[in-house]
Amino acid sequence: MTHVYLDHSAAAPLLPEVREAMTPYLDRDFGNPLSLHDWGDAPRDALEEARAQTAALIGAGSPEEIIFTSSGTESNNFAVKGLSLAQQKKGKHIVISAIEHFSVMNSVKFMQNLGYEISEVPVDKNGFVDPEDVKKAIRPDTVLVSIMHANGEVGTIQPLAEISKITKEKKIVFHTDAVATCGTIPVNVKELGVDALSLAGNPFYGPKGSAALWVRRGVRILPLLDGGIQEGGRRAGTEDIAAIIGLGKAAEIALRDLVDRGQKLTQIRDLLINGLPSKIPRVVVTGDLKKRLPGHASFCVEFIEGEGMLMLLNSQGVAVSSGSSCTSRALKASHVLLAMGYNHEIAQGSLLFTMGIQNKPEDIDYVLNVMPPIVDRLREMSPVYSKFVKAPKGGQGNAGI
Amino acid sequence: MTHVYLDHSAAAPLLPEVREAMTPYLDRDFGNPLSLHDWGDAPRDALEEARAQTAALIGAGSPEEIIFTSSGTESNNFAVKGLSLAQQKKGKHIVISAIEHFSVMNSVKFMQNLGYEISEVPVDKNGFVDPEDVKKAIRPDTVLVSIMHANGEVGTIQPLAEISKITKEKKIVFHTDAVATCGTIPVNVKELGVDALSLAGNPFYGPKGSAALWVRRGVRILPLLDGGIQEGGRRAGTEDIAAIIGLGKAAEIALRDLVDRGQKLTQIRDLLINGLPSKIPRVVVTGDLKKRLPGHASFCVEFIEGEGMLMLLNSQGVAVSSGSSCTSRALKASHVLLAMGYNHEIAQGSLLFTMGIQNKPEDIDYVLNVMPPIVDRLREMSPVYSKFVKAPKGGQGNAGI
Amino acid sequence: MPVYSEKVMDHFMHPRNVGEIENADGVGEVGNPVCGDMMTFYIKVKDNRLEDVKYKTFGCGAAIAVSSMVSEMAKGATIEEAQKITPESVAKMLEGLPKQKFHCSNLGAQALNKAIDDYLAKTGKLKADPAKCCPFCDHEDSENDPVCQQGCPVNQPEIKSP
Amino acid sequence: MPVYSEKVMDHFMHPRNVGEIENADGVGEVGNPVCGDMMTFYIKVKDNRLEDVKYKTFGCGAAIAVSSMVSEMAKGATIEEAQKITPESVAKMLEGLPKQKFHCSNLGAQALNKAIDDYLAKTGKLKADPAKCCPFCDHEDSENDPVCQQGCPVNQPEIKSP
Ligand SMILES: Cc1ncc(COP(=O)(O)O)c(C=O)c1O
Ligand SMILES: Cc1ncc(COP(=O)(O)O)c(C=O)c1O
Repeated sequence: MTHVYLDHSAAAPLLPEVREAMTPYLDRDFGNPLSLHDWGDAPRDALEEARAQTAALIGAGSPEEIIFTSSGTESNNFAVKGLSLAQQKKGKHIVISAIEHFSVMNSVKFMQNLGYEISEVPVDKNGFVDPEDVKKAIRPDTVLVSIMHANGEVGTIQPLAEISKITKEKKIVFHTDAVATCGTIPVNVKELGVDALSLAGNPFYGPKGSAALWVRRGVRILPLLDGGIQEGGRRAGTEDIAAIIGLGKAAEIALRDLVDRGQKLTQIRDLLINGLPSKIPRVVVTGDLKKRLPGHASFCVEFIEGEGMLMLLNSQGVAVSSGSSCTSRALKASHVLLAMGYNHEIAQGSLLFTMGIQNKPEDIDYVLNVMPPIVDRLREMSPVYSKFVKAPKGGQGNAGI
Repeated sequence: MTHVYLDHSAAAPLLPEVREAMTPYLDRDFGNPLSLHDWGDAPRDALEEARAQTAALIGAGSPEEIIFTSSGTESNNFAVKGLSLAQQKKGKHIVISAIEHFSVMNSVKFMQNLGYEISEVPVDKNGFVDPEDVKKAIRPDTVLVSIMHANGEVGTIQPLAEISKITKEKKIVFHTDAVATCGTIPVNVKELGVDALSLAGNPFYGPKGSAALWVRRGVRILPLLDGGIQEGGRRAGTEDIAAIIGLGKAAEIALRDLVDRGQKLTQIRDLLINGLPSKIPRVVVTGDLKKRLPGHASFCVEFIEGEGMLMLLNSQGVAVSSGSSCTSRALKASHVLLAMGYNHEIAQGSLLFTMGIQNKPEDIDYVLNVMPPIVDRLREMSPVYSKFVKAPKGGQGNAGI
Repeated sequence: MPVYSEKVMDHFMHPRNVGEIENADGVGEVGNPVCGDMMTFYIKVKDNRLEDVKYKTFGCGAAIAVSSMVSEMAKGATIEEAQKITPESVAKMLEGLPKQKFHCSNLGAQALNKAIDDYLAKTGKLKADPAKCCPFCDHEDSENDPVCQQGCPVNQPEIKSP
Repeated sequence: MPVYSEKVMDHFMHPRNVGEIENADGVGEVGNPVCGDMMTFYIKVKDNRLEDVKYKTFGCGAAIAVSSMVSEMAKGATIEEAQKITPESVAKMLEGLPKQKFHCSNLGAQALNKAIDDYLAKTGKLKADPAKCCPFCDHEDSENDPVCQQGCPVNQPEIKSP
């Protein structure tokens, strides 16, 4: 059977070079980097090399600004909670966008339980935050603005450099969740003008369990993991050296290959973004067509629900994700699509294809061939579709937006 | 050169079987266990198998009570913060012992900043908590008692089953940091009578980055990592499957070999515990001689400081740790030794040998040979020793306790 | 192990009795897109038996398999027998449903009963409760649950837009 | 890379001028076991020069290397030259010290100066500050430091025993 993996945002395979770089730290060089004896030397050196590699990927001023964590989620929790709590005396107001990842969303809810107030900035139908809205949301007691670099569900890349002009002027700490962008598109913390940035290794073929938070020198943060002196006292716990080494190596390779990868993935992506709506009626591309992640194609297929498509695609050897209700804890439509103005019905039909460096144009041809009968079949079963078909012509416009 | 690694509490090598079990999840089976397509199946199965293996190691009622984390430190932070915050309405008082690991110590300090009050129960000269002291410390607003199972610095194993009689009677949630005991001595959560327990994989030859918190069904806890639905919504973030699989496999093997390993390590340990003080005058064994971890030998060598010994041992190929000031962030003597009644001077001379399953009796012979000249050399340089030598006979007793 | 049992997969891949019945004797519709799943059941009754049962379903794999299974269980049954079909009995026939699918996707029995009620009402009888679908589940929220519910929107404070 | 430079290791493994001087012209003692490091310096002065310098040290590898280096730098120097020895110059001669060792283990210059002051006092001169050792450091605590100081006991609330 044909196998086409198009779910790289859920999990990506390790690069062989990354795997190789990790191997010694799973075997011979098992020591603790804090150890003063010889067994500590190799892991300590490797740790600092990985820190430099990771810093280089995002143009950080100094490797010491990198704090290794265990996931994008941990980095986001650390940033939202740690940056706010460090400024308790200044105020208790946080600004986020309406389409943040759950790890930011639920972290601010945690802060809300501690007495913080949250303002959620809206997005337009393509998923963009308007910097003016951020400006309006900022209050004298605002301590943190957290707006993601790109959304994993719809791929829209935010105008961070414009937003940071405002946060700089108002002297407010600006964090961005760049888990979806780091290693995939060029990310430079100076150009973006942010003060803190979350990244994770797996999106650019590093290991799971590897991630980092970058915090600009001079910005105070409280630890999320209290304890020993690892990571300069900012993140306690014995370091997972192999994962960290893998992150460093993946960062090094990503930096080297960024432009090539981007071009290739953008081409493949556009085959699908252009192909699917031309093959199947009433398919909406979600997110922006230009300012979007390479290798990221997201759709809403009207009248049907995402999981069914996902499962039928799987039966044809194709792996994708759906942002639809059944795949997440809350059986509700994606908060991202709702915030962009889609109604629940449309939002339930979301489908997400994320391509990786091993994908080829033929993979997209295959998908474009198997998709139409799948959609037909599910529409045949859909009460929503029968209503649409029976409705008087012109009675329903594009139900999407 | 001879190489003798006696610092297993700082880092232990992976078991080959564990390494092997992890391999597929670093390669072929890279998928996300939440994925609904075929790529999610193998990792999902492995995740649940590891959960069952980990639950079996500690006699948990159900695998679902296991929550995987990234380090012993994370488990302790999660327990202390999450169990307290879940009971905010009941009260804001926490009881710990004076010799907890920094990850518990600094977590309660975090809670203190949120308005919680902390009571620290003392220990005796062997490091034991008196259950009566726990009873006295409990107040109507106490929400959590957290007392470690065994201390990593002095190896003393606490009478948890006696303490849990009190917490059960008073209906107070009882957490134990069992990072130093799980996989090393038999641990059964029912016999211990605890409600939550932290463990980590590396102490029993599992991978770094692998750890877990067990929380008894019915006990509420707030997440430390907020976000997605992983681990039943209790610990968000993409799972580090390879590490989790390694933890499960290591748990399975530890459960199988527990008794054998314990016997072997106790023998080797006692060679050192008996040998060192008989070879070198004024060496104190810290912790209890009987109720102590197998493979754990800790000392204070009077008149000199630990790091010097560590470095000279290293120059002879021997890897050990020192709990002395210079190896930790705060240049102070170990809070554990001070709490046990040692004065600063003695506490600075602490030395910790932790043996592993690969160590042999000959390793101890080697240490017993190289240690005396090392101690002599440092004492020769020590102003504290010269004062002792010059002091009128009988003027100074055992300066230790 | 796949998320769904073989039986669920079989009914999802080969759903039985899909369709509408023209001039049905009873029609029952439950769910809505907010909730995630919608089902419309159609029945044809003859001599107190469900001579024909058809449905249309908008929803996840479980919802489709549930509809199909319910239609099989109901077809040919008496009204009284069909009324005894419950979410539990459907899940059992399907060799289990994932915990988080049990609540919301298991609307088939409800939709069928609504169709029966519709028929009974038309011929003169009982009134049914309105369909009640848990919009938040994915996790049972009982007192004894050891799990924090923080992640569940139902326990979350509302966030206001500026 | 080892924690310590080769130079530090050399002085630690082969410390120069260890010992005491009977009837020293000046003795200086700094540090205490609470602080972690203690050094006693002994000097013999002739014609305004440190004819001999010896010391005893209780402390970590850095402390021992620092003592040894200070003794080498001071031996044969004039009083004025020796007074110019600073923690910075010692660290530089040692090809660097780990950040967390700089503060507390770098007491050699201080101890030497105290011995010189002792000599000057005996012959009639200046008074020195009492030895000041940061008992908490391991990390510089400056305004510009990006790092949270939570881990540092100096910023921690006190925990009371019950
Ligand atoms: C008793 C105890 N608790 C907690 C920890 C912290 O574990 P980790 O280093 O995995 O964060 C340790 C580490 O040695 C320990 O000995
Ligand atoms: C934008 C964004 N932020 C955060 C995360 C969470 O990262 P992790 O799964 O490593 O915790 C993701 C995961 O896909 C993401 O896309």
